[in-house]
Amino acid sequence: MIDRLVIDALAVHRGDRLLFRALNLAVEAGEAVALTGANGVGKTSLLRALAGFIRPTAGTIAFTGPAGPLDADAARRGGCHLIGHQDALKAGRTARAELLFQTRWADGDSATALDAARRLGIERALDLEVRKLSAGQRRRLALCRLIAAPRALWLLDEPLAPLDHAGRALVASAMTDHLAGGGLILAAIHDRLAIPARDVELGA
Amino acid sequence: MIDRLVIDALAVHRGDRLLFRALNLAVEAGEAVALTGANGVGKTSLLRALAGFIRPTAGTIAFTGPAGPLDADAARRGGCHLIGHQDALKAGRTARAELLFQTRWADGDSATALDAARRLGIERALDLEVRKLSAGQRRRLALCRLIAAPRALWLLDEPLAPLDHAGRALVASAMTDHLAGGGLILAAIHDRLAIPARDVELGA
Amino acid sequence: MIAALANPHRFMGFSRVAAPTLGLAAAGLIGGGLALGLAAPPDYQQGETVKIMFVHVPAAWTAMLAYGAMGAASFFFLVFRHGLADSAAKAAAPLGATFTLLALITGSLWGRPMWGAWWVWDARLTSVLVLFLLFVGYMALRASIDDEAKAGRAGAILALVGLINLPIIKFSVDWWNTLHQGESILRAGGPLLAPVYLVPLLLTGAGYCAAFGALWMIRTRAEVWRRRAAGLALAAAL
Amino acid sequence: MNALRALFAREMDLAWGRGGGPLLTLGFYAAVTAMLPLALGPSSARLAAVAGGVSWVALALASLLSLESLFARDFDDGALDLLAMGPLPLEAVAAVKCVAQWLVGGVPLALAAPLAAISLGAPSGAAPPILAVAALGSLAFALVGGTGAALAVAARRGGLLIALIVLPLLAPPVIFGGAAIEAAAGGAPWTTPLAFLGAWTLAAVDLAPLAMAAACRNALS
Amino acid sequence: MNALRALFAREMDLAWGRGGGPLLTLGFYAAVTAMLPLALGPSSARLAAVAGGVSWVALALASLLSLESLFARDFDDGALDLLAMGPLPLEAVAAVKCVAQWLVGGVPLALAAPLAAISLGAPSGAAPPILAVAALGSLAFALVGGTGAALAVAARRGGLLIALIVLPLLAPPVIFGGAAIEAAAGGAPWTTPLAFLGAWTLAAVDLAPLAMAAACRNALS
Amino acid sequence: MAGHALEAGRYALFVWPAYGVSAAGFAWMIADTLARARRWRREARRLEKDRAP
Ligand code: HEM
Ligand SMILES: Nc1ncnc2c1ncn2[C@@H]1O[C@H](COP(=O)(O)OP(=O)(O)OP(=O)(O)O)[C@@H](O)[C@H]1O
Ligand SMILES: Nc1ncnc2c1ncn2[C@@H]1O[C@H](COP(=O)(O)OP(=O)(O)OP(=O)(O)O)[C@@H](O)[C@H]1O
Ligand SMILES: [Mg+2]
Ligand SMILES: [Mg+2]
Repeated sequence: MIDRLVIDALAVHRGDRLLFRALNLAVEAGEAVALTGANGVGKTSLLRALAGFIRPTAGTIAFTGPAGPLDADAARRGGCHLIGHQDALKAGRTARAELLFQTRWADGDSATALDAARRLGIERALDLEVRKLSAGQRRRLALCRLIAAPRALWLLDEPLAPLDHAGRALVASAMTDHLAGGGLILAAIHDRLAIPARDVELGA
Repeated sequence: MIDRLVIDALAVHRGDRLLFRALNLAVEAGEAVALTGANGVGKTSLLRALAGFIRPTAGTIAFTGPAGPLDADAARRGGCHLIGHQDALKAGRTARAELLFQTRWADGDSATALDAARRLGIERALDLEVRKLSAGQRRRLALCRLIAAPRALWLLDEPLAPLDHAGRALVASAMTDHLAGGGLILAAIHDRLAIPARDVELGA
Repeated sequence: MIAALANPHRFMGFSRVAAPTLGLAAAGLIGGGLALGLAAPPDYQQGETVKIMFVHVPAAWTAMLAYGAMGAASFFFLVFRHGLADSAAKAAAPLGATFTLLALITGSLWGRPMWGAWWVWDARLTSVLVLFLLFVGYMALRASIDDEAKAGRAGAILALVGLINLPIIKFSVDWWNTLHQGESILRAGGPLLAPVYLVPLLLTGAGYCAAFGALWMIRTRAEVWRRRAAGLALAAAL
Repeated sequence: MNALRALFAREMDLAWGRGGGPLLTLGFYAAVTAMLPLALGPSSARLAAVAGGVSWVALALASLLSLESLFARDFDDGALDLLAMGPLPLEAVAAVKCVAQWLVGGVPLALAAPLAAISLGAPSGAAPPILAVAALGSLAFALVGGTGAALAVAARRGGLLIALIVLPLLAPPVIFGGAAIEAAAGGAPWTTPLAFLGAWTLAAVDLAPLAMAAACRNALS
Repeated sequence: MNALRALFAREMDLAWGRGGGPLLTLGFYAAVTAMLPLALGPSSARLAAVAGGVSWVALALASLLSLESLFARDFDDGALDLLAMGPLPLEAVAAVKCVAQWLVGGVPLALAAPLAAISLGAPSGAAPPILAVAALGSLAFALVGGTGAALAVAARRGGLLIALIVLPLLAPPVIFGGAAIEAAAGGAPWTTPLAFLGAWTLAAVDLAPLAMAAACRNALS
Repeated sequence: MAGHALEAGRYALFVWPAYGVSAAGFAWMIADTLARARRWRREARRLEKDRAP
């Protein structure tokens, strides 16, 4: 259970290009950080570095739990959700199949999965093939695993993009509950995050 | 050259589900319409029906030019850009190659293509493989063909989604110029379109 | 040794001296070896074709050496992440492929008069062919990934898989050959090679290996410079 | 015209990326050729017997290997919309795709096929017929396979559909080609089966683009 | 455990639809074996001699089909991120993928192999060894092929590139399998080569997942 | 002696091509390698100079 994320003097390269350096940031339990910045400054790259995909050129990423520092790998495996620009859904499978897989793969169970779908208002689309879903429905489906398989740290890449106002409200309430439950949220976003959040601008 | 789009009593089905019926809408030259509506109500489907991909179940779509009614197919081929949720870019090719192809394929030429890239502020990313571009850079690249290969009717599906504020301003100015030149814009969007536009809510 | 050379600057310093030295040594060894070998009397069995041995066998030996070098460099790159090791692995591949090709061509030029066929499915021939395919696959893979770092790691993984598999391939191919008591008469010479042939063969063999060493170092140096240049160019562009 | 050239260039590029290119092809053939003796044993008589057939099979396999994503990729990333709204009809687009696939994938294979066959011990006299068969056949494979790929784009079980549609269509050219090669190897006249193959390919050239375009429209609707 | 089951179910589902799916593989296999008599002529003696070996090579080639999208699809649509962050290490994920691919693609081939061989004139006594060899071998092919596919994820090319990477690595299993089949056909003891094949496959089971996971991490980084 | 050395009898047809091919192979390797080395050393030096001032 992560209750603190500390980024210290972080520097990330893509190819030979330095995206950012000397980035310091601490996120506490119950806190949401809205990561803003121009296109291509490195928000996605930062999130992927936090999720352990990109090896930083310099600096450290530390996760601490109630019992003190955690092993980064273990912390990520059980304690972190990353939802990127893409929805990671297979067009050929039914929404239900994908939802259940994504949930179970994150150690959730089907009951909570269906609750999540109901909560995000897509239970009626569950029997359609993913390729038939609308963009917003897909995004909602992808977001379901946040609720269905609770993990402390949410790394979200423009989570609200294709959602309508109702959808944004639903996600906002889910995020609020998550924070209330001691979760951490780090979301890259270009306009407001729909919940009170600390703004951190990358490359400012 | 399209200078009027008239939608009359339009009804569209997906599978056996009726998305909307009796939709009437006329777009004049120089006018922008912001198409809003809940997720899954049928915005994308409407745009695709206008572009000629989906056959409506009822109603008519009429394009008129200065010389009176146009043949729908011809009008679409030469007179209409559709930019969907996806960017239609090949991850493995360089941004430049994709830009030039998309432009030439729409009968534009390379000079205007590069101008467009400069105008949307991605000329510096042109030599990267598309898979290395950020989401916003990709969207900018996809939008380039609007400017590089001028066509009267723009059908845009959430064009501003992954763009930063600067990017939105750039696109807004491009849209303004397009309207000033007698173009038509029909854009599905969940928040403001960044230019004065007539709001049409689908399924309201 | 290798740890020391992992530092690019030290490597550049070292190789600036070592490469030319090795090159000269190679020239001397090969020249001497060939002089002796060409002067050697024709083999009672193979006649003058035995002269091919002095360019064929060393090529074959060096080809294997080259794959070993590539695999070792790849290993160091994967484990210790030395960029220099990646440059070295990348540099070794085309050289190794060329030596392999030389072994194949000179071999079949030998085979025609000896076996009456340009090619027979003999164990050694086959394993050399497989070795060649491994080199080609490695280069093809690298060539189709344009992100230097990713290409390096992907190539290194492939090279290691190949390195692990190589002895097995050699064993299996030999075993396969004995199964079919292949039509080859590659027994000519071998261990019981008369000194008149053995000495020049060993000389040219050493010379080929030295030549590979020299070319490998220079190619690695070139790669180091290329990356430096690329970095500077990008820095200038931004 | 300009648009056509642009499309052609792009398709060549993509076909290359799907695994075309002379060097890759030669390597592939060399690998397949090396497999055979390892499985059959080095006895040259046996190898020679299957040489022609195997090089032909390898060609069929190679064409199948790279066909799957001919339309699927463009559909998944939305590029098919773009292609459908361009100045050329979808029929032309589909034809260009297949031609590019053939030029970059098929022709190198066709050129490599005789080499493979001969290196396996086929009589060198078999080279011309094998070349002719391979060149024609690879075009037929590209067109038929392309049709299957286009039909599979919309389908849930894309793969199975490809199989069901492609296999029956693919069998005749495979058979004709095999027959021609065998006839040539046996010194018999090989023009008749070749003529059959040619006729089949010609029919494919005419019909496949229509089918592909229809399938794509269906997938997009 | 729960997660593992979910992953396995998903991979089986995807394997059905992937590439040509089992049907294309089987069809290709059938076409090859059906075409061979043409290329060889009906003279059954020559045919019988190569029957086992050819069905074995055909199996090796057929198992290359539909490998390309084993990892590429998941990479393109972002699912590989998800798989990498699950409760199981990527090594396990890769292994499950290959096993599913094997169950859906390889096992049917293994079942078809004896039929093919016998229909080509192999003695019916050769069926059990061929079945055993084919079952083991197709697993080895799936694992090594998966490694090639994983390496190609980061690359601009698939298809033939994968084949070129993979085929040389397949030399040992092809040799062992071919020897076993030949021995069985000749009535000789075939357990030794089968044991070799088993050992090699076992090694592949151990090592291939490591390589695949490393390749995927590389592609994701 | 030397005369004998360059004498390959009826096998000359195979011996000298073998040596020729080997020579060609070496020539290519050496030329290509040195060309690369020169080219990239120059390039790197040039860019370093550009950056210095
Ligand atoms: C394409 C054709 C050939 C290839 C690829 C080939 C490959 C090789 C290889 C890899 C070696 C080194 C083996 C080792 O040291 O373990 C070798 C050595 C040798 N080859 Fe060949 N060979 C070919 C044709 C021939 C022919 C036709 C002959 C003579 C009739 C021949 C005679 C020898 C001899 C005498 C040696 C040195 C003996 C030894 O090192 O054990 N080779 N060849
Ligand atoms: N190999 C490479 N060489 C040079 N630059 C690269 C390479 N790979 C990625 N980049 C650059 O790194 C940046 C990656 O940015 P990233 O995707 O993290 O941006 P972002 O902040 O998420 O942008 P967006 O808001 O558009 O999503 C891009 O500017 C891209 O051009
Ligand atoms: N075969 C089908 N059967 C039933 N419903 C279908 C079928 N195909 C699509 N749909 C439904 O049709 C709708 C298509 O909506 P569309 O993509 O046009 O929505 P949208 O307004 O663009 O939504 P968003 O704002 O999320 O982009 C979705 O609700 C989808 O569930
Ligand atoms: Mg981003
Ligand atoms: Mg939509």
